[in-house]
Amino acid sequence: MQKKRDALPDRGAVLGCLAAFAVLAMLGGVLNPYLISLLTIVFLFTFIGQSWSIMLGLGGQLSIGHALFVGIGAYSVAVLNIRYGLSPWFGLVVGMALAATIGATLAWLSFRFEVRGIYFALLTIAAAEFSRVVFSGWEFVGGMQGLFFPAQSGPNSFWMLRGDARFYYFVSLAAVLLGVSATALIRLSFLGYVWRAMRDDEDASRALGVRTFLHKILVVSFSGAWAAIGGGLLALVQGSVFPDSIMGMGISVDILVGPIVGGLGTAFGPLIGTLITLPLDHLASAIGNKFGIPGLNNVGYGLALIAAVWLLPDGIWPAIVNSAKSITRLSWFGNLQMEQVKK
Amino acid sequence: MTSLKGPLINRRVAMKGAVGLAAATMAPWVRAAAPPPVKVGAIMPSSGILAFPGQSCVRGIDLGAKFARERYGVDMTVVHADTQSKPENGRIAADSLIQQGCNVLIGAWDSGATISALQAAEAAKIPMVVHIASANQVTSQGFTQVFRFYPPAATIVRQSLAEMKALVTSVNDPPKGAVVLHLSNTMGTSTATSLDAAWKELDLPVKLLEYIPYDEKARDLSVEVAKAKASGADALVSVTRVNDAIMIIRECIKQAWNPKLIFSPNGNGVPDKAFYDALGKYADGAMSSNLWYNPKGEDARTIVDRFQSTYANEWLDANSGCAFEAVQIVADAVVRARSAVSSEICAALKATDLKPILMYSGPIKFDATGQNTGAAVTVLQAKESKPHVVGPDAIAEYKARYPLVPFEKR
Amino acid sequence: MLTLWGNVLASGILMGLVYGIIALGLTIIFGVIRIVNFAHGAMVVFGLYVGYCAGAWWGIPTIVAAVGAGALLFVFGYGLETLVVKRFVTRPHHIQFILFIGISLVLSGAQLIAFGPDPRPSVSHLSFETIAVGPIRLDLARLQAATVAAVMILALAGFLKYSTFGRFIRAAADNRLGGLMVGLPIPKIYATTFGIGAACAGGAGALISPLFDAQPFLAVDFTLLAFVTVIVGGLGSFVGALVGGLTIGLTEAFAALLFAPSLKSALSYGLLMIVLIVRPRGFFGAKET
Amino acid sequence: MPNEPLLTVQSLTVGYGGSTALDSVSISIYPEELLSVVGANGAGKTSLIRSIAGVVRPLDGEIRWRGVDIAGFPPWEICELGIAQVPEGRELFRNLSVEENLLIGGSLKRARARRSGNIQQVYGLFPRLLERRLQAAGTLSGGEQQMLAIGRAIMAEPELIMFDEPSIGLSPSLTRAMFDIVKMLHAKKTTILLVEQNVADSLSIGDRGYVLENGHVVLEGTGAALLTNKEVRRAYLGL
Repeated sequence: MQKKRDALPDRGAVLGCLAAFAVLAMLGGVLNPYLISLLTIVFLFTFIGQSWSIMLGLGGQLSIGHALFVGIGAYSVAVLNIRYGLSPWFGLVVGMALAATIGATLAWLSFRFEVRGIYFALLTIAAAEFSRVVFSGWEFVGGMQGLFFPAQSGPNSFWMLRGDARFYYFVSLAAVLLGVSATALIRLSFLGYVWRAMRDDEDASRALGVRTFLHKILVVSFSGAWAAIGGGLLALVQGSVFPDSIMGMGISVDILVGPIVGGLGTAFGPLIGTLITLPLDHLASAIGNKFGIPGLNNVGYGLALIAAVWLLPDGIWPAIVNSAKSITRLSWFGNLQMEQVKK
Repeated sequence: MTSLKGPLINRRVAMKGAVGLAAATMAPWVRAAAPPPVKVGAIMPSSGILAFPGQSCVRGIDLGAKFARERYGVDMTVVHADTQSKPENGRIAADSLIQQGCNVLIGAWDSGATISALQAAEAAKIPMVVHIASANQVTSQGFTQVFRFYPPAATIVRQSLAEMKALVTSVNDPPKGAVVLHLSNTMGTSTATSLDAAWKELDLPVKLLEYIPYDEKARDLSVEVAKAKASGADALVSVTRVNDAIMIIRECIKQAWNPKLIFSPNGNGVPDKAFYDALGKYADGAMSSNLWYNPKGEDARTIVDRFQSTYANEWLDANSGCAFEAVQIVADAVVRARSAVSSEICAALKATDLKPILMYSGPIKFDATGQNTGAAVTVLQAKESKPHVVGPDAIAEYKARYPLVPFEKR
Repeated sequence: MLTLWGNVLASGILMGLVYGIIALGLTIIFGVIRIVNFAHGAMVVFGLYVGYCAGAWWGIPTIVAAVGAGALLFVFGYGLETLVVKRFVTRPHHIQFILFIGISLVLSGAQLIAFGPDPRPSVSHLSFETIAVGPIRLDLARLQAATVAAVMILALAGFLKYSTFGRFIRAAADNRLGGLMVGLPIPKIYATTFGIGAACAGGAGALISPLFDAQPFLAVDFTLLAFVTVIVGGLGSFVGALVGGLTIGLTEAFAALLFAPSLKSALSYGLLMIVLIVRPRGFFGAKET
Repeated sequence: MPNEPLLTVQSLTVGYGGSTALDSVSISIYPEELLSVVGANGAGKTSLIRSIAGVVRPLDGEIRWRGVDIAGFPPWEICELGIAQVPEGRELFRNLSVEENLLIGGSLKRARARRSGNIQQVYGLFPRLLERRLQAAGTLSGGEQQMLAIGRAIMAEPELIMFDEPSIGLSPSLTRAMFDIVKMLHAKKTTILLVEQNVADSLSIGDRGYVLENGHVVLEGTGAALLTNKEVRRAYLGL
């Protein structure tokens, strides 16, 4: 169990990382539209997954209701853009602020009353479901009838964040790059050090003078704001927001599968995990459809999830790093792997 | 970014141009021959929470394709894609189908997935026939490739209430007050809103006493029905899906409430097989208005029989019916276009003027937004554990029975 | 007016007991093994399908079907614990969560393949009958479910209180390490407890089949419902499940009567949040986790 | 003293996640013996008891009970052989009554038939427990809880009782009482493994003793010999 701060990455590792993203960016120019759409969704779920992964992997707080923050972001963008014609950038900022505030309030209330562990997780579900129902009945935000973005026509606009499939591919890829860098930077920063210390032993870090109460609120609020950006982008990509789909349990579950399978709290785990699980889900679905047995995909995907947590308890990325460590310069990435999350 | 994607778009445009050119130069021979083979992509929520209507649509598509091959001689291949009831998958499914070479799309049942799929269709300029999806925005957001067979909720409701008015003004002892029990989901809320407007507009001689909305995930409607009963209404207007439609009738029976009229405008659920399986004799008499097959149509009998022999345990319902019709719309367009090129199919779809094959509807024509202007509803009433068409008069199998037989006397 | 209120009260109480019985299995498993069975809803739906098959195919009464479903799910739960869940007992919550999401998906997918997506109504006369007590009408299916719930809880409480194995279960719930040290057969206890929890879920599912039509994707709804119930009552407590059920049942009934019915679930989630924040262990939750 | 040891621990190595708690430790206990194992906090005493009991799985080494290697046996099988323990921190079932705690202790096959008789015996030994037999174990005082933990172990009719720091958290007078009980059980020909930080008292009642330091056995000998050992006197007795 390492407690010391991660060593600074060597130049090779950073270059390797940039090269990987360059390849992904280049793929954006040559892949067919289907893969573009699929990867766009993969990147968006990766990005949201990273926010979730930070909260648990570095902050030690389990959320099963992240759809709350995703929904807040999505609705901020949708309402400001559709009702008032404002640029989605405003929506993203407002969404971040709202999600951070809601996250902080929720965290403040829970931690003040010593709600922790599985009870905090259950509280996040309750909060997400509560807001889903409230948004369902709220006419101003479209209620159950949802909100729709107008069809995209005309040239890509970075300012209005509207464009074709490739445009969103690059936007979401940029988001993931941002997420990877942010995760790596936080890990390397004093903040990440404090958060992990707090995650591993809250009492001990409090004894060392860490204001854990404040830091726990900070983790939740930070992660919420991050997820809200993802939610705003997701709304733009799918072209509509409905409380059931953007704030439902489905989103909360879908986003956490990738990071867990990929490797929690690591910079690359969420990306690798989502890159594997989401297309797998679609493949299973296509196979189920081919044989005319819908439901087969659920069985297959469910079994894959069980197998993943059974066989690779720390996730795929740490497993890759550990096996590659001895032969390549990936050693710095090794530092990015997750220490066992304590209960 | 532009430099990266530039060449690809050029290549795609070039390729499409080449195909179009080929079609044009080959025209003399092609025109004389049978319509070219066409690939149709069907986007449905075959799994997930909407699997029930989704799979029903898949059956309609498959049967429709078989029928279209025989009727129009179209060599039609259907490729299915599943959205798993998630809106974001609409676009992925559409792009996947386009990638597999589909020339035209049909889908996607729920408005969220439809909008998401339409974006892909729009980008690739592949026409998409929306067999079902009720949100106004499907045709009002400026998509140029959309052709919606299904009417918006407001149209359905107005037509339904017109039928209801015809009924209550023609019977002795008409109901005096009505209570509206409706789902608070997308479909339920938009229907209820339209209901309020249409009720006033048509000046129905029944007083609207109360609206009682309930959550889609309601597990128990006893209080809602008790409230409805206590309002003193003698007509129940409900907007439901099948589970809650069953729950409502069960509660009516348990609470000994016998409305003279039970009517579901835009009534999903009431004409479903599960409704009859669950309620048996108690299902009889419940009325709903819906898009439904025309029992007096030329081919209706054959198609229904074929459906029955293919899928012994299922009914040809509104979902499979609309999906079936959507396939015929596509086939008709392909025949007229004599081309499998998407842009030509799209042009042909714009010029559609089709006498419906299975469904009851006026001539199917699409206006500038892509909305079918001919759509029409039928009124169904349950009789001997099957829904039967009782209105409009021209296609009625029976005359509507009124008032309902009290539940305890059945 | 008074009749309406009386009926709503009766309906709320009966529905509350039904919620209680749906949640019972979840609370038992958490109480002993300290894991939250997120596949609970899928097991309830499993029971619903047993109730459906029994009623629609073989004409077996609901109550017999419930016993059958209970037995079937006991075996399933026992096997699942021994083969799979056992390895995850000491793993972090999020890993357990993924595990149970996986199990839930497998179950729901299997149900979808086996029965299709159509709602499957159980054919039982109970679905339509009530008995009248003065002006109050009591729903027979709910009355039956509530009665069986009461009997089941008494039986379980008796089993845990007075039988040797029940004492083992309580001891293991109380102190797992201590149990190991005095030689309690912990794997057998855990597997049995998981079996009992699954059996409760399945039995409850079959019992409520006259009220709910079976559909594969109801699983999430039932899981959430069970959560709300047990958290309000206190995770791990029997009485808590019942009290939580009653609280939710009555809140929903009167919310539907007094406010908009469509907001009643918002109210129960709101209540849940307040309870979680102010009294995280619920009304009757164990003090120590 | 008979020649055949009852229990032999041979090169036992125990570790948790990289750190080693016991490193190739070998000890043996002879029938009817009172063996003291002493050492400072973190010397590996609790790991020794827990690996004998099967609660902790050793990384390496043998644990022979009457010649049979029981390393890796599950705890319930080991208890069934007649090895009981009075654990550190007592590990009672706090929400269960005193009597239920005792009943559970006596549920092993080896003792179940004589359970009611054994309960009376325990009550005879500790009348305080009889007074509180329907009270929840968690509500007892520290001393009473220790009595209950011992009573629960006795219920299994063990051949070997392992005590893990029985004196911890007890007042000097209660500590003395506790050692009296240990001596009394020893007098009844029960084999006893006593693990203690309280070096002086435990070595003085022990037939033999081992000194553990950082996971190693550093000294062994008769209790009296160890008490007079210079190193022990300096390191543990502050003399």
